[in-house]
Amino acid sequence: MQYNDTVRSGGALWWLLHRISGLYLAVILFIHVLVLHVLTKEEITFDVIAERVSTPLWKTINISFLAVALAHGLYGLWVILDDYVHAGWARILIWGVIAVIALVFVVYGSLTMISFQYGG
Amino acid sequence: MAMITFRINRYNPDDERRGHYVQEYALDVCKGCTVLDALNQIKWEQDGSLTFRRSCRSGICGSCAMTIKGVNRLACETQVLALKSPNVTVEPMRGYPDIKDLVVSLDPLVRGLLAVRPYLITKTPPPSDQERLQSPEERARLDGLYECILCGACTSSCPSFWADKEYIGPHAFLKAYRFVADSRDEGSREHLEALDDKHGLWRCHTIFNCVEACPKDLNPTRAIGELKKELVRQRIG
Amino acid sequence: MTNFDPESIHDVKGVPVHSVHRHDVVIVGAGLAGMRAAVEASAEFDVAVLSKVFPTRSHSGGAQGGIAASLANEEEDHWEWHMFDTVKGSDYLGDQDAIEIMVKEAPVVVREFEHMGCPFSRTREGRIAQRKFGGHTKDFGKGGPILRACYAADRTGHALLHTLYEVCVHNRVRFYPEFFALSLIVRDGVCRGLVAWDVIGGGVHVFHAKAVLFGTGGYGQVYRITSNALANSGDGLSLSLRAGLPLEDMEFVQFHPTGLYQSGILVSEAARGEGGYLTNDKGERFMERYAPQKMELAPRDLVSRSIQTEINEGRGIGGGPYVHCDLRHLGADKIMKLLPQIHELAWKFLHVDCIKEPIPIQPTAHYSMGGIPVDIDCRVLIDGKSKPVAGFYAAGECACVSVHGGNRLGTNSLLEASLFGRRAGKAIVRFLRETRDFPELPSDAADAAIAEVERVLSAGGSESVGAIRTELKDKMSAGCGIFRDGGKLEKLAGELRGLEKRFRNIKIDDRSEKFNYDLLEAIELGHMFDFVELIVAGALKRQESRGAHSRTDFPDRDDEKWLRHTLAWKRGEKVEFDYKPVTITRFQPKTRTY
Amino acid sequence: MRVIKRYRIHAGTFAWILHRLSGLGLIFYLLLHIWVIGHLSGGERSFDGIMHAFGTPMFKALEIGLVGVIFFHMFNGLRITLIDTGVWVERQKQLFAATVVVWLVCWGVAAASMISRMFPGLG
Ligand SMILES: Cc1cc2nc3c(=O)[nH]c(=O)nc-3n(C[C@H](O)[C@H](O)[C@H](O)COP(=O)(O)OP(=O)(O)OC[C@H]3O[C@@H](n4cnc5c(N)ncnc54)[C@H](O)[C@@H]3O)c2cc1C
Ligand code: HEM
Ligand code: SF4
Ligand code: F3S
Ligand code: FES
Repeated sequence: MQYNDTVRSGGALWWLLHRISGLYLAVILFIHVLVLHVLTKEEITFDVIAERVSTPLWKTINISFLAVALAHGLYGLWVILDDYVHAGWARILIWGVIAVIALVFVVYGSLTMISFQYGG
Repeated sequence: MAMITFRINRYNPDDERRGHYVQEYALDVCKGCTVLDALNQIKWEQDGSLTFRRSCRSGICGSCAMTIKGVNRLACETQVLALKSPNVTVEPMRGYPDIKDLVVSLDPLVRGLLAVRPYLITKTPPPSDQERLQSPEERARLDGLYECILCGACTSSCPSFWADKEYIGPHAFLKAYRFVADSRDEGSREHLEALDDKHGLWRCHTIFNCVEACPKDLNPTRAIGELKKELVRQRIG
Repeated sequence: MTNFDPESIHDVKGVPVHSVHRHDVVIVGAGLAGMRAAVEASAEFDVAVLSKVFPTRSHSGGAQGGIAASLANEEEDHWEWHMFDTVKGSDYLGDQDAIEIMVKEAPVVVREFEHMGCPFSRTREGRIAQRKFGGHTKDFGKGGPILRACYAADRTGHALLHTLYEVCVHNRVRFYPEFFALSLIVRDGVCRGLVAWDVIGGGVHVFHAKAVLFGTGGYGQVYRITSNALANSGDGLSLSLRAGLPLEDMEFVQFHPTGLYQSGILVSEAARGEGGYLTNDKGERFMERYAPQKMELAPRDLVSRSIQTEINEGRGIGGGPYVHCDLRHLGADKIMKLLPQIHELAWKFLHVDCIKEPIPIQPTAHYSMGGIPVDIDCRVLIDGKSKPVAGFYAAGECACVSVHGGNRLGTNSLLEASLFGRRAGKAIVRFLRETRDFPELPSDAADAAIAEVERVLSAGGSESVGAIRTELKDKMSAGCGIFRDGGKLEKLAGELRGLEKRFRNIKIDDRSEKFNYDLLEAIELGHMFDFVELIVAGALKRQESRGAHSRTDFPDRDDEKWLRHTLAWKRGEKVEFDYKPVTITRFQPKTRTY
Repeated sequence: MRVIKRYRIHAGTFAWILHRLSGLGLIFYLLLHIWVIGHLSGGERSFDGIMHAFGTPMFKALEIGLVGVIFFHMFNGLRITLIDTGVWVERQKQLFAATVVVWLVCWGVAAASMISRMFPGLG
């Protein structure tokens, strides 16, 4: 039994980036949950969200969060599928699909963040 | 003394149609009797066709690893009465190709082992008429690594191995680290080469079944962690 | 002699011959002896190693204590001292030329193991650590115990065995794991190969070789209580006998004093070394009666005899066949720090917590001093004395060089197995350099083996192999154990003949070819019958007590008549004997007192 | 009878399965989340419309669950990273127990504050 070699599992670098992205997400998500669900006492309305989202700091944080979470999560998805899918063509297909999803969502999400203007 | 029912998973390669089936044997078991003693007694007194590997009877050769009550153990080290149950299920270790009854093929185990170049790699010749020096501290790093008896209990219990039959396996990772950690070894690149692969280290998800299964109380997961760090160091450093 | 053609005998009697393999060297046995030889020969030639168990499952891995060598890493030591101890330990039956070679080369062999990667324990200075072991002394026995046994914690055999396997892997030795040797092909004084059974796949395989080495290990399994692995059934001895070759000094069987009750699994000498007591049913430290000075630390054969005497005279625990090894007074701390392995063994195999309870122990059959007679280059001798079989070698526990004589010292057998394995490898290399062609393979090479397998697979009798083996083991323990006497031995010989008759009428439950241990256990039992007869007959002949051979009707050593090696053949139903002198060079026989 | 082979589930196996499931859940939630946030550009009305739908008790409960899942994946991910770096490998069982405790405590605190906000009268 020899699995197709066209799509390798991740190597050392991928593995390391998965941990680092996880750590980054841990920090951001902790803050996110803290700010949003614990510290914020008022009801979450458009105003509340929009006011925060439009500051430059939050914009950077959110965009990086978006990119890192997508990378971490989609790579995680690959890690799972990699365990069970051994046929070469299926692996290529999965890589393709995941890459497309990543691209679409990063672009879509970032556009949302950048173009957003409070009061606009 | 207690009457114990052994539910043994049987399989005869000459009778593929029947496939796997369970056969029960009842046996009077006394204090001190191990599962291997019981299996031998069944083989010698009730059914000579019952098949399992065994040799040393003392937990050092690694022949008798099998799944007893759902967990991989050495039959010769497992007291029947300590299992505290009137029924004892015995199955071949999962994940390896079945050969017959409780006997499985060791090929995946050996293949994984050979992949890590399991021998001391040196480049400087040893001093003549003298041993290489190694301090007790350096030697202590090999404790918990060199004791592996290659029983295969760890790899058989690993879900990553269930999913990938060519997974190199915790037993081989442990062996690789036994050499990487050896102050005399000069070939860590060679030992690690095969590990940075899709059947290699990255498939380990720190599930710890291997640690739970190891009858010698070794810790392949620790070895795996060290190897991962070593590989990262080599790749980015 | 027509040449062997697998096609022509294919399916002769329903047992297929699968293939003929050709290798310069074929080694049977993957213990220290076999694999050490393989390491040596594989540097230059194509080497195959067969083993009935996967290589690292060989019994050498069970050895705990150490391997002897006068490295003098810990304190002053000389090979002469080591030699004296070995000669004295052998009760002067050891051949001193072979012993001298062994003790002189020992440091080289141990250091080579280190170079190969063996994880020896270390001294502060980073050298190989050494510990004390029974019978090894300073200054020709005049000083106290000496630090001579090189060790890897209490897993020395394991560490050495795995190291050799690793080097064999590196040298690309061709392994045939789980191949069971069925017969040896010797014709006209030339060894031509052997026939083996593929355990996993089933089927007969013929191995055609220029040189064959046996490193098949011991035969402890012929005794009821033994420290040996279940695989130690002495196959090599029987195959050699069946090829018309003799065995040497078979009456010398070592019993270790402390085996776990019932299983015989070894409780290391360390238990007594650290201060454990031996007590009988009345709670007496009975060693007071036998060795008031050394008490529990008297030599192995003496302690074994003392324990057996207590048992025979009804002072075993509850009148049963065991006594106690009591560690409780050492306290939990000391036990867990110094004897953790023993604590674990007693717990795992007897369910006894030795901190709170004494450990039931009994003497256990441990080692065979005798075996296939070989010269110092491990060439097997057709006449047992000087004429070698071309291309047939033996080393390790199955061989008799003889370095252990009447009694082996602890840590000398790992040394013997690896050292003479290495010598055998070198001798084979020299032999092969001069031997261009493969010897001719006779056309009937596999017939005997096929017939044997066929006979067992179609056995339709009524006797159970397990029951006969159990009886054989019981009878050997009772009649040819620690104490022997003429009457009991003669009775035993008769009983064995009766058992062997029953053995011809066995039944078998498993008639398949794949992984059939039912078949192999029957074949092994046949092997045992072949050589136990020689043990018993040899013991009957040897009318003296020497080393491990202890005749109650002849309690003294008799150098006049018996300072000689026994050689025994099996010719038809009969056992034939011959004797050869002991080689004495440096140390004249003296009475052996400790 | 064919035997269905089982293997006893240890804490590590359990954690691994949960980590996988939570990771899977989170990635699909994230994709959904991005889509929802995308509706912010649609202006106040569409956003509040969706938030309204999510404001129902059922969605609030789901949200509390989500925080639990995030926290589990996060703390277990930290556990894995610790083990990878060689910390506490020998005491993995205790580490696992500690992870569960920290996870439950943090989840509890977050959930309590979320609930208290749902019912301002209680705060
Ligand atoms: C419990 C215990 C502890 C010991 N401790 C020590 C110690 O501390 N120090 C010391 O010096 N000695 C010790 N000894 C003795 C020592 O271990 C052995 O004498 C030595 O290891 C024998 O090595 P070997 O290579 O000759 O045989 P083994 O290691 O027994 O190997 C025999 C090989 O032959 C193979 N074989 C046998 N028959 C067949 C067949 N028919 N077909 C194919 N293959 C076959 C087997 O598979 C195996 O690979 C101890 C022995 C025991 C039992
Ligand atoms: C909160 C901080 C996070 C940390 C510390 C973290 C950590 C980790 C780690 C270490 C792994 C690797 C597990 C392995 O290889 O065995 C992992 C896997 C994974 N993570 Fe995260 N992660 C976090 C957040 C997220 C988020 C937000 C998502 C979803 C978008 C996510 C999705 C995944 C997936 C799908 C996997 C693969 C699961 C598997 O391999 O079984 N993670 N995470
Ligand atoms: S690590 Fe443990 S379980 Fe795995 S092969 Fe070695 S001894 Fe067996
Ligand atoms: S069980 Fe398997 S996944 Fe890793 S920690 Fe052990 S090798
Ligand atoms: S028989 Fe050797 S480990 Fe169990």
